[in-house]
Amino acid sequence: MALLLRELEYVRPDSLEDAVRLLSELPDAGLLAGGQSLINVLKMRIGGYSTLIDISRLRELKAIEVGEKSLRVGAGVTYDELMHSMEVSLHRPTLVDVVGRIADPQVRNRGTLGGNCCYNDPTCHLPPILTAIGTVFEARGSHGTRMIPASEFFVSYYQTSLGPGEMLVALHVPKLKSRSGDGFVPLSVGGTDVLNIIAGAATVTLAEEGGIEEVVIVVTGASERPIRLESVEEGLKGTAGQPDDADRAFSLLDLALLDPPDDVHASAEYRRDMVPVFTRRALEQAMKNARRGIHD
Amino acid sequence: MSQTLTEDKVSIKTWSGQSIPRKEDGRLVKGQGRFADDIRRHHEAHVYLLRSPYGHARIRAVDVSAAEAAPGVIATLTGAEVHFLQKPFMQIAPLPGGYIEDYCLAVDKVRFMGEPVVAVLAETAEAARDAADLVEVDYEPLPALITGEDALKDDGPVLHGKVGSNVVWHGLYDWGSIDEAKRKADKIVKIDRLHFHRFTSTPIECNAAVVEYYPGSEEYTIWCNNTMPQFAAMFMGPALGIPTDRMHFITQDIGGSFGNKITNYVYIAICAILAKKSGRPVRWTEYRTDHILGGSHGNERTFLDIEVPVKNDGTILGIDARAIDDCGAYPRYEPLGSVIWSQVVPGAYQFRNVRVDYTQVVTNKCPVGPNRGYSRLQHLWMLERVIDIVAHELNLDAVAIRKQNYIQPEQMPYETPNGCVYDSGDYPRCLDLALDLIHYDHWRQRQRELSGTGKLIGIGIGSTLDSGTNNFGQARIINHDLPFSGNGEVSNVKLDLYGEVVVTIGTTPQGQGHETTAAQVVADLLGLHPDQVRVLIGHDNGRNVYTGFSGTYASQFAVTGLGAVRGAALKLKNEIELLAAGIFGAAPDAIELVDGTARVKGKAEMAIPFIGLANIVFANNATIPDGLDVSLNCTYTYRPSFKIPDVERKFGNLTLTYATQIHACVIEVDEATGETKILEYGAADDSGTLIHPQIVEGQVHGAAGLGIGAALYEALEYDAEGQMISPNFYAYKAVTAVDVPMIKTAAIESPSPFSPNGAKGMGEGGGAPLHAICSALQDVMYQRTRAIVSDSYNPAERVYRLLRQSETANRGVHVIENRA
Amino acid sequence: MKVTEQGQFVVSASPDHVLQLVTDPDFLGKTLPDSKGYRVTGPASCVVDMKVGVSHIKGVMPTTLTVQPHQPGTPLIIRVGAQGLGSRVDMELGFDIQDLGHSTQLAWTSMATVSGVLASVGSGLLRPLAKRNFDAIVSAIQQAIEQAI
Amino acid sequence: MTEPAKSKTIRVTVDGIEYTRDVEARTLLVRFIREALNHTGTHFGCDTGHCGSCSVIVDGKVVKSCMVLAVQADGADIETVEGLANPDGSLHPIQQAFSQYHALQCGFCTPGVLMAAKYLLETNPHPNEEEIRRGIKGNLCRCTGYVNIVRAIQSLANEEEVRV
Repeated sequence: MALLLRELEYVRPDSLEDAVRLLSELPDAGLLAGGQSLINVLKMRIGGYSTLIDISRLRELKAIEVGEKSLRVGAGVTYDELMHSMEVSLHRPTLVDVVGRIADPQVRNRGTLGGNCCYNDPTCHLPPILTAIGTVFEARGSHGTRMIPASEFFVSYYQTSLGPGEMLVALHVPKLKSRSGDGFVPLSVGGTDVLNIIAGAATVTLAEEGGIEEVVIVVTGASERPIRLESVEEGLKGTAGQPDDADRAFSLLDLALLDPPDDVHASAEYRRDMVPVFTRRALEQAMKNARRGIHD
Repeated sequence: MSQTLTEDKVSIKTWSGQSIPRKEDGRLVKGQGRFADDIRRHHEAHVYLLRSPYGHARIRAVDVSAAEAAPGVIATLTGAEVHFLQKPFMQIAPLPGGYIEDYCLAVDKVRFMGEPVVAVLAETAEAARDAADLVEVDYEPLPALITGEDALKDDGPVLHGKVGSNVVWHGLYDWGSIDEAKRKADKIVKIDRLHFHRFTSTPIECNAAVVEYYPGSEEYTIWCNNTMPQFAAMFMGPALGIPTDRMHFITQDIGGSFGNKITNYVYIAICAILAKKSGRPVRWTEYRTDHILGGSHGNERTFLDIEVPVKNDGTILGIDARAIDDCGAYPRYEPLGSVIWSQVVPGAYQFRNVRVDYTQVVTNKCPVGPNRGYSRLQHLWMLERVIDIVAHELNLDAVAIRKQNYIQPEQMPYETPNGCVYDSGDYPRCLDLALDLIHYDHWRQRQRELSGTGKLIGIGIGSTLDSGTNNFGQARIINHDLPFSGNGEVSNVKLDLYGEVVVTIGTTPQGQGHETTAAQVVADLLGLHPDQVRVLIGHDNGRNVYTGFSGTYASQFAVTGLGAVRGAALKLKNEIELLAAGIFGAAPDAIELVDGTARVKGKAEMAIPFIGLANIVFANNATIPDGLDVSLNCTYTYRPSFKIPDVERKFGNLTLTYATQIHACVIEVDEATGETKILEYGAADDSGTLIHPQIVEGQVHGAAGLGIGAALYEALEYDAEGQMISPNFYAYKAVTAVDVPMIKTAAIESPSPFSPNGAKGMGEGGGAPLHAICSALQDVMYQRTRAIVSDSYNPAERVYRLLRQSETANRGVHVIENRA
Repeated sequence: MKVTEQGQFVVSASPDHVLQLVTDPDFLGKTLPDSKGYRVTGPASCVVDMKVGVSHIKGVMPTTLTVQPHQPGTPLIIRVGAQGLGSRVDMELGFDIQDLGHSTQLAWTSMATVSGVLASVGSGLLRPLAKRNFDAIVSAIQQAIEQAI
Repeated sequence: MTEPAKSKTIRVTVDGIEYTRDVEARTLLVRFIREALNHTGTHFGCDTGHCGSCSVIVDGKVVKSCMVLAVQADGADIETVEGLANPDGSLHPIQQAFSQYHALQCGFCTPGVLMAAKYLLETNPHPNEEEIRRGIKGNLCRCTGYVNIVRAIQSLANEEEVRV
């Protein structure tokens, strides 16, 4: 690694349409948005592209629109822009908190939501929380637009279900419903949110009487993609969400679901052990947020 | 900014002892520092080093033909060529360890991942890297040797065939009578294994050099950030066949070293060969991944079979241990580091019976080199682990056992079992100060209150000595033929033609504020404001003064550097007084130096500014008083009063001063995850007389910050195949501002009776945070599983495991009742 | 980073026929999946330009396959060496060929060592990808044997 | 629309001076600043975007210049450490505070830390200790343990009106 990249070509299209066209026409072309992951790959010379299509200035990718049930957030919105979005803090405040934790101010000033999702590194912050809250990804290719639910978008390490020539243009984030709350708790190396060993994310909706009506619990770093702990979710539904309920529900955790990586940051065994800890913390945070909604 | 002072101000204060703004800061905060990679030469060419992807492999063939044909390529250099052009670098170890052959590029075999194999020189840095991608190397992978313990096994690979084993050096250190101590003891505490991990200080500026060869004088000019240039010259000269006086080293601003840059001569040698081969100035820039793979690591050390004879009251009688030090693939500054721990044999403690069976070995990992706290911190860490383990096993208080066993202030100066002399200090008082800083009583109380609640609080102490000003004579303990003894630094202080006082020193500061503190010392002696003293930046053996040991390392500047500056300034003061006395017809002792003038005391009209004096000597010299021989150009070499150690007994004074660092901390451990949070951190230091308290405090902060990082986050790790799995800041988690707490400091001043100014060398901190954090974790473990904190590196996962260690598991500690 | 895997499959061909195929460098060269082409370099060796990687991390690694001299009754060993992306892959593929009467069973083992940049970048993450690549290689060989019969 | 190309002519303003240069598409902004413009005040200390020594402010936002291609900065207004001091050479209040509080030792990371601190105080004039630490967590310093860096920024954060 060095600060010396392989020779490459660069183009900055003026419109989304041109960007999509270039992506399908140029051989071995890749999209450059914030570049906070891609540029490091280029420095390592372990791949990359022979042409970079710079989409970081495309206005079409920068919009945040409020719909009836969801927010449409442009894939080119930076973490910093998201942190300062009134719309997002009103309708899905957890995202503001989560992106506010990513790396550091420098990275947040350039890194984009779309980049984070498309890189799909298991240490990233966004895939688990976006999966938990049921985000739908809007992709555009030469054949038009298609909508991909998060559960299908994140495929494996570094891989998404975007096809060749296809590009992520927006994220459709459901608005937070009443009596609902989200939680996100990562275990990061040194506790500093630069690199998450595992991350737990959760969203709950409480019934009027306070019991758990709906719950989604997701973890990353425990296998090749963000996965839902469905057995635990089932165990929690209909309960009051008290510690005893959580104990019972987490005892149902299906360890076979987990196939965590083993690396310099943590052993597979430790990651596995941390899954219930951090998903439960995320659940507790989500419960707290949901209950706050009720008391307000 | 120059300031005129009234007579009153000068008479009531000295500059030494005050935290004046640093002279260095003006340029550094403006981005006007000049660091090694900021140097540009006309027509320069750029080197890129192709490095080994293997930890251990034979090189079958190297094909550079495609690279040489690539656009912009000027030359390549391979190990085969180096084998002809270079003799192996000098080895410090005697035979058979001395048979190790170390070249600037791998010859025949690679012995660590990241070892340079081929150098490519091209018109641009990009072209050099592009061409390096075209080099074909045919390797035959070999089994890799990863641990020091494995290196001693008979059936493993041997790295350097001619040596016959992987042992670089072995020595038995035996002082007092450990066997008798064991007989007298009430109990013997046995600890099976303690492991001090591999980490490095990773200065933010990596290594860099620009080397230019001038055939007219056969001289090499080397702009670089090596921090001990004459040591580098000593290695490079004979290896490359260059007379050492033809190597002109120039350093300016250096972006941190912590010792790590002392061994970058290996890379400078590559540049020197290419500079001559190509006739071009050669610029080499090292990037972080290169630096972590192939720069310089800290020593990894394993202590085995530790036996500690103790009395029931907690009196420790001695220590018996085996130590295996892993120096990586080539012993570059080693095994010199191997004797440095013997500067602090009993640490801060009184026991007098020590036996350490010490072996240094090679492994397929990056070579080690000096690293803040070099070689002492491993040993001091082991001692502090022993103290805590003994305290807990015998159910004694960790504070009380320290105070009981500490060397007491009234025993100073104190001769250690191996003949080192601790100059001054008050360890119990420093400990009290450190405990006050962390609100010790409050947290002990909290700890009791929280017992059983699931919240885990630990309190830890790290007692260390920062030994400063090293006696290089100790090199003979390893190799009787090494012609080293003593140490020294030289300075020149002159009054320049225009009346400016100019100071040169041979040192290579990296943030320690030498320009400022040297100016303080000179200002005091010559009646000036520090702003009126110009201190030239860095080492320049073509222009400035220097000694063989010049540089900045081993915590010595306050003693050797300032000792030299003081001596030279006193000589200049004397010359100025003689000159002024001659001019005014007064006695020399009637002359006083005030605000840049020399004048007769009490006679305001009999005064001459420094520029006038300079004018008389350098321009108007027919007016010089008869018979007066002054140069106004004064050089002084400071030599500490060292003797050659007794190499057979491994006995003698190895260090001039001993600063004290007692650290204490309070941590909270998350039982569910093993994550450690530091709640309080206090450091009490005693660095003797302080020249610039703020700079000293800054060094304490820095050493604490690095130590905290090493204790919890930073480890250089290799897998079983010799692949480095932490080669960049993704995996080598250097501490950030959110990892380090607000470190609290307190200081006392016990002037050193041995240094010219009462100051002690300091700045390394002896690894105190590693000791204190392990101590606090041990405190936590004894509330739970009684697991032993046996490793210096304790990331969350390891703490998690220790918290879950079975209470019936072998803890690796045994207390033997002594029935004899 | 070391990645080891093993498995077995059965093909409906005689052991001799199987052995003949898997020791043929041309057969191996054209069989390996995701290649940009291959050339036979000797009676027992070929070089295949393998496309490796995932997402941004990708490239071509020239890969040398060398069939080791085979002793009857011992597993057939194929040495594989690949170089590229600042990295090396050294692999030993072993095939234990058993006659099952009407068919042949191939019990295979692969021991691969990844060295260099790739190994240090994300060993934990790349391991499953590496496994997937080896699986693809083995199943391609299985299919090719079936088709060749 | 433009076509893919290996190099491009870009126009940037650095510390108030406008430059037009041809630059290869592969050149990182930090190398452009240091090598093409010879503004060596901006440093680099890693190759993975972790150390923050190369931090500069691009169109009002602090970024790591080793994580941006120079061609991406076409048209940008870039502030580096070399433009911090006043034209008469007197120090910017942040530079002053760093010197006063001994917030630098070797000074190598300092240019990047200063730019991060400037951005922090511009976007949050009265940060508390936690916010200061989070504001500079993208900048590694190996000399100071961050203690005096935090103190220096605190001294400005506590001022009634911050002049940045």
